[in-house]
Amino acid sequence: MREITLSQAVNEALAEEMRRDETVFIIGEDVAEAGTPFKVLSGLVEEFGTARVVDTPIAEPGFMGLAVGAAMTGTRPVVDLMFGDFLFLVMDQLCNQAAKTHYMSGGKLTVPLVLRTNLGATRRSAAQHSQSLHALVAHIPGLKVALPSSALEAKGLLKTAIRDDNPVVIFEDKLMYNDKAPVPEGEVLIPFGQANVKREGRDITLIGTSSMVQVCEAAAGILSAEGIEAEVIDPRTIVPLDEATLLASARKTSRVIVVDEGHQSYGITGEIAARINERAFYHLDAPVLRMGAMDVPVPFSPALEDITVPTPEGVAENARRLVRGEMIHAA
Amino acid sequence: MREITLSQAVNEALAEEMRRDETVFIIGEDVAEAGTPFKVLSGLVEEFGTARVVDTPIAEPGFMGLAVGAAMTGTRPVVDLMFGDFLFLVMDQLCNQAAKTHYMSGGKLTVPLVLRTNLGATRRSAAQHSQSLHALVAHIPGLKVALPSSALEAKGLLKTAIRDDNPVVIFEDKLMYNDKAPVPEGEVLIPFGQANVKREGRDITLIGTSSMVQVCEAAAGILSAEGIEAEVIDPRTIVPLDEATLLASARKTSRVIVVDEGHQSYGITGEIAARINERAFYHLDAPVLRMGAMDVPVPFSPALEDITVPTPEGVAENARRLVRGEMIHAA
Amino acid sequence: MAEARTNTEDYLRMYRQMVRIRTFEDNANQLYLSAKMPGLTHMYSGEEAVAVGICEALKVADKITSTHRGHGHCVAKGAAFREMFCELLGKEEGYCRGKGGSMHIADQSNGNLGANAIVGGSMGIATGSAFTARMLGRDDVTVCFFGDGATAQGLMYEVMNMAALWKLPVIYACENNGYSEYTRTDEIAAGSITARAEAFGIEAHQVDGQDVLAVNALTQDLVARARRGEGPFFIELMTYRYHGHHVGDINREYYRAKAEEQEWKETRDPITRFRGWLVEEGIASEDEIEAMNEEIRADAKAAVDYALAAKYPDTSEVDMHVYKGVTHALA
Amino acid sequence: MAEARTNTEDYLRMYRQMVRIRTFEDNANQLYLSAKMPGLTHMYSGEEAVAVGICEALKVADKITSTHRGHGHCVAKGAAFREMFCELLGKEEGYCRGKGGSMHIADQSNGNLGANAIVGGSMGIATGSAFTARMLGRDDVTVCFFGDGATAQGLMYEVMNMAALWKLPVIYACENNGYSEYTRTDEIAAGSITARAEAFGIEAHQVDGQDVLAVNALTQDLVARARRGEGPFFIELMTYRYHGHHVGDINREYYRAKAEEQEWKETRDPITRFRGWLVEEGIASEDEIEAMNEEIRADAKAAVDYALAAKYPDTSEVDMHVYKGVTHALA
Ligand SMILES: Cc1ncc(C[n+]2csc(CCOP(=O)(O)OP(=O)(O)O)c2C)c(N)n1
Ligand SMILES: Cc1ncc(C[n+]2csc(CCOP(=O)(O)OP(=O)(O)O)c2C)c(N)n1
Ligand SMILES: [Mg+2]
Ligand SMILES: [Mg+2]
Repeated sequence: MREITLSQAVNEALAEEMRRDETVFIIGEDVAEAGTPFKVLSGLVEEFGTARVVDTPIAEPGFMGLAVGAAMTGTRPVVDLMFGDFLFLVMDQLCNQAAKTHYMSGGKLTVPLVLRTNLGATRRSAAQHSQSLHALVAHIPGLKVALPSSALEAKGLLKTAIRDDNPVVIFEDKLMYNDKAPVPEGEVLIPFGQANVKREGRDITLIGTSSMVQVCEAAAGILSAEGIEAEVIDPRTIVPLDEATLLASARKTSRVIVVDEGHQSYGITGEIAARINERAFYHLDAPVLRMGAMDVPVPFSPALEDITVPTPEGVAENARRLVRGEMIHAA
Repeated sequence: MREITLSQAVNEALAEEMRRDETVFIIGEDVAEAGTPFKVLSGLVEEFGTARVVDTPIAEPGFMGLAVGAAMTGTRPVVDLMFGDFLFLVMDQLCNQAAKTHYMSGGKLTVPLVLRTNLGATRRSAAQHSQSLHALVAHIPGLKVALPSSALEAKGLLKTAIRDDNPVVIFEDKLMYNDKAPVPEGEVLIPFGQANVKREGRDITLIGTSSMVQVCEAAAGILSAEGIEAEVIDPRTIVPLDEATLLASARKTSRVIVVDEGHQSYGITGEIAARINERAFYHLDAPVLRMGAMDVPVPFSPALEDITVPTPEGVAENARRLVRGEMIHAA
Repeated sequence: MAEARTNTEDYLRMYRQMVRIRTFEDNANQLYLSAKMPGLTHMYSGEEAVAVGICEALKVADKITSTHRGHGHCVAKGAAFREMFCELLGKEEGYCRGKGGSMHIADQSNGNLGANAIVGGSMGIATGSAFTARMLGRDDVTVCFFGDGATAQGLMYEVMNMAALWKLPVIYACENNGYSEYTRTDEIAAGSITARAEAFGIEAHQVDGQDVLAVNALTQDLVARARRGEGPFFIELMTYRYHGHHVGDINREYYRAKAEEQEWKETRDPITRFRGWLVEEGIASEDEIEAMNEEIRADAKAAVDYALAAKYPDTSEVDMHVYKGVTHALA
Repeated sequence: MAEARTNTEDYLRMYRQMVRIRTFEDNANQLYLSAKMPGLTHMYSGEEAVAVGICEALKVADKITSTHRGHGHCVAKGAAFREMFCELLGKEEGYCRGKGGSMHIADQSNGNLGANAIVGGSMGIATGSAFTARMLGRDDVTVCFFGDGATAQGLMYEVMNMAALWKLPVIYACENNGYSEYTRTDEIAAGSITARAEAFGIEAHQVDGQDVLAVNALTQDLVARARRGEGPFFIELMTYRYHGHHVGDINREYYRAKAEEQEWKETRDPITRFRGWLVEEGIASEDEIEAMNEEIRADAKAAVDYALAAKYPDTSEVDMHVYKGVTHALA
């Protein structure tokens, strides 16, 4: 199968959906001629024109609000938010307006919009350009949240998001834009709420999101060489969450680590761990472990930044200890 | 001991701290003559004048940003955010600026500010005036988060917050402003990171935050009549979190329910449950249960709103089942 | 006013709509005072000429966005009493099935995209609605209602900038009633409100908001021009609210004098004024007008009675309409 | 320019500071191109007269807030090369101990409250700093630097409103370099930038940002008036950036012509212009100027060498400075 980069996958998804449905448009800063600083949208303005690939002033709350109103009245905006850290600027329009409109109107109004943004540290971009803030939006009912882990998911989840009649927030890992993966020609749609078992194993379950899927797979490789077979699962969407697949794996392996690049405390690892503990409790041989990003603002210095996020070695080490039956904490 | 309302407690805390330290000031909408719509600040402008009790235009991002700059340069702002739901408007200034400045400056700049706001549903205020959004700020390193559960905590935690050299977000339950509790005359300071064991018990631990402490206490009353002795714990601050006290109780009772008024998913119950599962795993007779607000925007209709939040009866029922050893889920 | 006789029907409809608003509010106020209405609400009485003067210049397909003080806009854009009272009482037959209430009332069938409990929160939505019209080649115009207090929200400047750059068919209608909550406008608005719009290259007008014909004439003109792509426009409508900021705001002499209220009611009431003119011009007799008033009163009473007796939504509705396409979000 | 001879020292310092900025940037650019600098950075070259003209009108106790393009402001306000280069390289001896990097460089000792990676993010901070001065009766003035692109952020209008209402000693300095990222200013800014400030009742000026004496004279006047309580003020400084938006923005002909860049460099360079004037007026000889340039070059080289050899912060620093008063947040 052909391989394309995550960046190309996003670009294809947008182009295909814009061809299919003329109410779809893109809006954000420097999305047209520049194709964004990450060059993910290159070529789209040439095909669809500036009426559908709309450059905005640097006014995130404003164009987010505009997108909500546009979505309510018959279009399908795909909002480009240049850095996930700018989510803080659009939270009101996203969470007070977009997320609640369908409910508050008793089902009469809908807000079919997609907010594309990114996450991920280790680019030496410091504390305001490195955050992974998906937990914040996952907490707000009315939003769906997708975390593609490869070019395939980036394409399939984005296309599904655009066709969804609800507001969807999709986080791409900005370090993965040039990563290639096999993506079939033709229609690729990945349904929401279906986790992907990336690798089967019997000894331990590693649940990873976004780029942490790669980290889990690398850890599984390390472990396999030592005779420990890890199952690696990518939830793909955290709202809705495919609890059934996660629980089935937890019941099978009896040991689970949840790995995510958001801050660990009050983030998504807590939720996933709590659900598994709650519903697979009697099958677990050890507590569900969590590995998130360190609870510190992301430091600029490379010497510090690299140690704030989970690594394959770190995951493998925790997995070993769980499998060996070591109690990680004096529980 | 004298009893005062939560509203009076907040008012006293502010007056005392403003008398003690002339760099403390209050800023927000209709805080001066009106004393806020909840009338919590009545009388303060008469004592401290409009230079220190500052009415603003309806510009939450603006006055939040102004407070950050004021705090960085030698004052101690207490920001009044009329409804917790407006947090979405100030997230950038709070989370990208206030929370990170000390870290990003390598410890050279400090932002000693307090953001006072509220939480709590069942006031028939609908989806944009009823949210409990403390999980969002708890996820951001650099912020401290306090959740007073009575007039005593409202006073003691607020005074501690004002003296803290870091940004602190404090959520008052807007339904509790008229609730009275004993508060001693004279200095009341409650340190952060010290949970309060409200009631001792051997059979089950009920961890409640804010108004849910009352719900847990009421549940404990119901249970006690049936011979089940519940221990009720109020963490008082969720950042920092007094893990030791929670774990000690979990290890003692072997059963835990965490009750909170924020949405259940990706909220604070997941974090607390995950930590207890992780660190008290081998002492637990059952999975830690969680009870948050329903994962729906808060509905206006009284017929719907009341069923979205945990009640004493609901907590008691879950406690009974845990104690009876019923597996709540087919785990 | 030379064309008076040729537009008899229009004039009578304007009068009728103003009286319908006043009558609606009197009933809503009574419901609140007799504790039959959940929550609280903000009365539009006194400002009727604004909503009616503007909405009578619009077609059904034209859109409006509304505010926390939204009953007047809703009635003026064509809503029915029955569904409105049902909504205010949280009943299933309300426009939003009781989920929105007073602060979120919407009536999609007449192009009312909804009230909003976030001050300024609908400015992006209105601008986005105008964006849709332009993108899809429709000729509808959107009117964004908001108060003088909302001019302090930065969102307004962000979206005015985009509307001006892209020549969107939106009219920003600032209802300057002299107060935001308990604060006089000159205390929270520096400079000039119309100059702010003009600085973005937007043509701005100030008009007597108590003169329904003046409001209507100006709006007719601007709507026609906006339809031709000459928008956006800005109107500042000088008006007054008769009641407190919300229904519970009774003792308000600390922020505005009774005499001031009296003066507006006695000398500038939009209904009295217009009624006098109708009689003077021979468009309607006193008897005809009294009959109309009586009919509206009876309508309102019937709708209130109906709504009081109507049923609440079934509790199973609580997790419906969280997501379009998902019947029960928590099932 | 009659007083030329009496202000010799001032003129020479202005020249020196402009050259120091240019030299700093040339070195930073080299560090980036030779892959010795982590992350990316935004060059100030071309805009030196703005930072220097303004900062030379300020005292040490006066404050500034800076932007993502912040090296120029930092140097102009008095910072040392060594700590600056150390910061850019993420070293422990940097102004922020390597935690901030280029986009967050701050120098509290000279009143620089820090660069900001959120466009417009420092507007509240600057206004708050001015608020502190007024509240504590200090006479310092704060200058808020920001770009033309930042005028799209609503926050600016929110804080200008408050600054105007409360007559705060803040000067908003808009560095209009004709572009925000890859977009021309006229494509993202409707109307007039100075008129926007004037609409809030703020006195606004436009000045040639390539003429350090003009900038300085205007600023001297406004600072003096702001100190006397006549503020706030707004200045739009017409300037140009020589490099790409960021160091990696090399192929930029799709958004601006090489000829345009050439023209600014050749005919309007602030350093060349001022140098010519200094020689013409007999304030400095060509030899003296060359010697100054050489000395600055040597200084910069020494600082770069020092910074390259300096050590990274110890990994134990990663959880320091999350909270003031907590040595290790994760201990
Ligand atoms: C973002 C936000 N801030 C504050 C409030 C509380 N609030 C509700 S109405 C109001 C005053 C609004 O004044 P104005 O815009 O003039 O409208 P009016 O009530 O006069 O019609 C305020 C402060 C709110 N609902 N939303
Ligand atoms: C809130 C926010 N939106 C977008 C960006 C990305 N960004 C960084 S600089 C920039 C352009 C800023 O233009 P301007 O204010 O004119 O400053 P200049 O770069 O020209 O000095 C943009 C869009 C950002 N850092 N912050
Ligand atoms: Mg008003
Ligand atoms: Mg610029």
